[in-house]
Amino acid sequence: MSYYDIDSIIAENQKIPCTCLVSIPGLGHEGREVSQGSKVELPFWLAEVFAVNSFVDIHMPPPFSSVVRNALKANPNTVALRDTTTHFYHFAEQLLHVVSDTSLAEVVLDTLRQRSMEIADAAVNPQGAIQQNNSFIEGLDDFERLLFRLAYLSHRDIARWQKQN
Amino acid sequence: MENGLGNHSNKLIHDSKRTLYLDYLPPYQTDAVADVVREIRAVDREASAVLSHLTENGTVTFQPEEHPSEAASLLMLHATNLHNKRCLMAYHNLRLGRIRQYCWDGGKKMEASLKTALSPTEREYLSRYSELLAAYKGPWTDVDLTGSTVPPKDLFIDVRVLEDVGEIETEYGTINLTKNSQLHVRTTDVERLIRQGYLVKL
Amino acid sequence: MSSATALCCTLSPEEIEFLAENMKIEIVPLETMDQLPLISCTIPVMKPPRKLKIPLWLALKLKTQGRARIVPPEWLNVATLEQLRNEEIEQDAFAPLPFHWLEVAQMLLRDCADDMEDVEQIQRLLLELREARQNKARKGLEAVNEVQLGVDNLGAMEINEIRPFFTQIMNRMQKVVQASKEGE
Amino acid sequence: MDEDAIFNLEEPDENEKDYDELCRCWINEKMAPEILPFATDVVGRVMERIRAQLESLEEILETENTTDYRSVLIQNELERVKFVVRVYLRCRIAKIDKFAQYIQSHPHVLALLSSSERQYLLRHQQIVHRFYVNSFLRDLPPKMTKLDDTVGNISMVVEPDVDRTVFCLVNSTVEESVRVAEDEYVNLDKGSILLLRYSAIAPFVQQGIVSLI
Repeated sequence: MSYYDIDSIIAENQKIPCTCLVSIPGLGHEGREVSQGSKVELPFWLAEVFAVNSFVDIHMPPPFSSVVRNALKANPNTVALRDTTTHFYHFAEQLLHVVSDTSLAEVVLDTLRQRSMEIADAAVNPQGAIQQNNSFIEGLDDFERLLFRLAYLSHRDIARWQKQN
Repeated sequence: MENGLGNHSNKLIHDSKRTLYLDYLPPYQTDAVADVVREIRAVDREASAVLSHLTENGTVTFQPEEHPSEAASLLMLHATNLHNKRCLMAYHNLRLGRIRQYCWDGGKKMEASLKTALSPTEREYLSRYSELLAAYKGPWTDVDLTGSTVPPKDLFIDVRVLEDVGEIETEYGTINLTKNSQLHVRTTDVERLIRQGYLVKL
Repeated sequence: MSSATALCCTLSPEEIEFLAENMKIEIVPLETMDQLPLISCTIPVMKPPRKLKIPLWLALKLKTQGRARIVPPEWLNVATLEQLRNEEIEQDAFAPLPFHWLEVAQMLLRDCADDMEDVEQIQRLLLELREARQNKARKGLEAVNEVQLGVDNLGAMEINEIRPFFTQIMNRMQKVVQASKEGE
Repeated sequence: MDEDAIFNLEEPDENEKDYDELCRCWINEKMAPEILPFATDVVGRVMERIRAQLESLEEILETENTTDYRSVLIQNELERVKFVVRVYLRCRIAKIDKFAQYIQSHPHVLALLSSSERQYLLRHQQIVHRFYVNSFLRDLPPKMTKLDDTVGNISMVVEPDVDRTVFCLVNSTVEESVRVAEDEYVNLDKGSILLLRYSAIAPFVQQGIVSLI
């Protein structure tokens, strides 16, 4: 994770539901105080330092809720990951730095493994894939979109090389 | 965030995300950068005010445990500014990389966008970096470091001139490139012009 | 962005081809030529019909100029390719083809098909090998993990084809596993 | 013609070894996450030969046409060798730009650069620093103007990700198995091709026992 990496920064902007353990002046709308016990959504970069200092409790954000996890366990290829967050894998990685949740890590790894096969197949024939399986392609998160693009480009580069010879 | 902090820097990051996939440089976000800088200063002033209140203008030491709410507030302001600075750095760093790429590889679309896209400090960077690159290239004239990074294939090719270029110096004499003419030339002498769209390979 | 090289640390097919062109291949000169001192090697005096081994790029140039005939490598014939093809289908591992098989075969079929026998059959076998191996590589995704994957006998072009995809996935898995260990 | 008469360049000569080594350096450099030692000797010798070849080409061209086939072959090879030197050097510059601060602040890494690369790096850092100061740093509160602090666990100084996954080819068998994860080991047998994290095999790359591919 590099300081200058744009995707890491976007992932750090993802919202996390938190409960305030103390009242926090300036955190609310137009700089109002948010009182102890209130629920707020904070970007990860703030939630993380707050949690480390015990100013908030963090809750599992919606992309990693049990509903999504169960759907992913049942069939990862039918879940529109992008509807949960544009940076599913980045976000999971950052979250795992601060929460202990081995089952989340397992779900994420299995999801990636299984969806990558579908992505590899789709990238070989993107036109056909978009026609037949558009909801899957549309539902890719940003990292999966990169994978799709990479698989498509390396396939295309080789095809072009073979043709020109 | 609800309090609006970090919104300006998000704008820069979204512009950066777009830039990643463009082959030209979009205009420098002068206003957005100024907004982020202004926010950083305002946040810093606020933090100083809170701190000087808590320490009674520096006469007593601030005990975070005794004032958890104020400590949280200060931490929020501090974290906001670190985040803001990171966005500024990432935004500018990405653009510098693009400017360097242009210095090495050229590119017509990139060149066109540079006329309007650069900030004054970016223009200064471009000219200083060009000088630095020329100095680094100097001792390596035999291999022409800004030459093609595509493996050499056909040493001699036929080209057609799309736009007047005029006379160019080559390793083995000068050649004149006038619009619509066709020539049998050494690939290495013209590949930069092909990349820039002045010539087309037949 | 127009190519995978711009998005990821990889090589272009042209770069792989360039490396394959450095390979030595046997030729039969058709003309006499004095010693040719090059930077990377010195080509000895050529005297037909004495065979010699020279870099492939040079062999191809001489061939297209009609100054030499290329001797196809010992694996590029119907009998050997058939055997390799069968092995490819029967076994889980990749059949032992040379590292630059795909590039060398393609360049030779392009420029010196007249020095080879049974060209069409060779082309068909190469295609079958290529497809069987692509399927195997894709199957490799099922086994992908964050630690390591053995791909013995995979060729340079084939590696390049799967490189961006496989390395990105493994990098990400590795980071998730690492984060999960730190979070504990 | 009997078999013995086949003229074979069995033993590669020094020039051939240098060129092969240069190609290996290029690909290793391209694939390795970190900057590798500059191949001073090999590059020096190859450059010397490029200069000599350019000179003899000029002599040849005094009597022959540029499109004469022998001179075309010489020119073709010149372009090939120049290409490898060029992409090797450029690949290093890209890394030097990316990890400039890290390299600058680690003397043992800075020592891996050629003297002109070092010069380039130091002068470039001045230009970059000046750029950031003039663009916005001078308008920030003084305590926020550093370029090397750490936010959370992320440093502003970008370091190479040595755990990045790479493809490698084993050139000669390594007797002891190599640790690739907490309790996972692999054997490096001659000819094997593996996909694993760079840090597990980094020392072997520098010794030439393993090549990145």
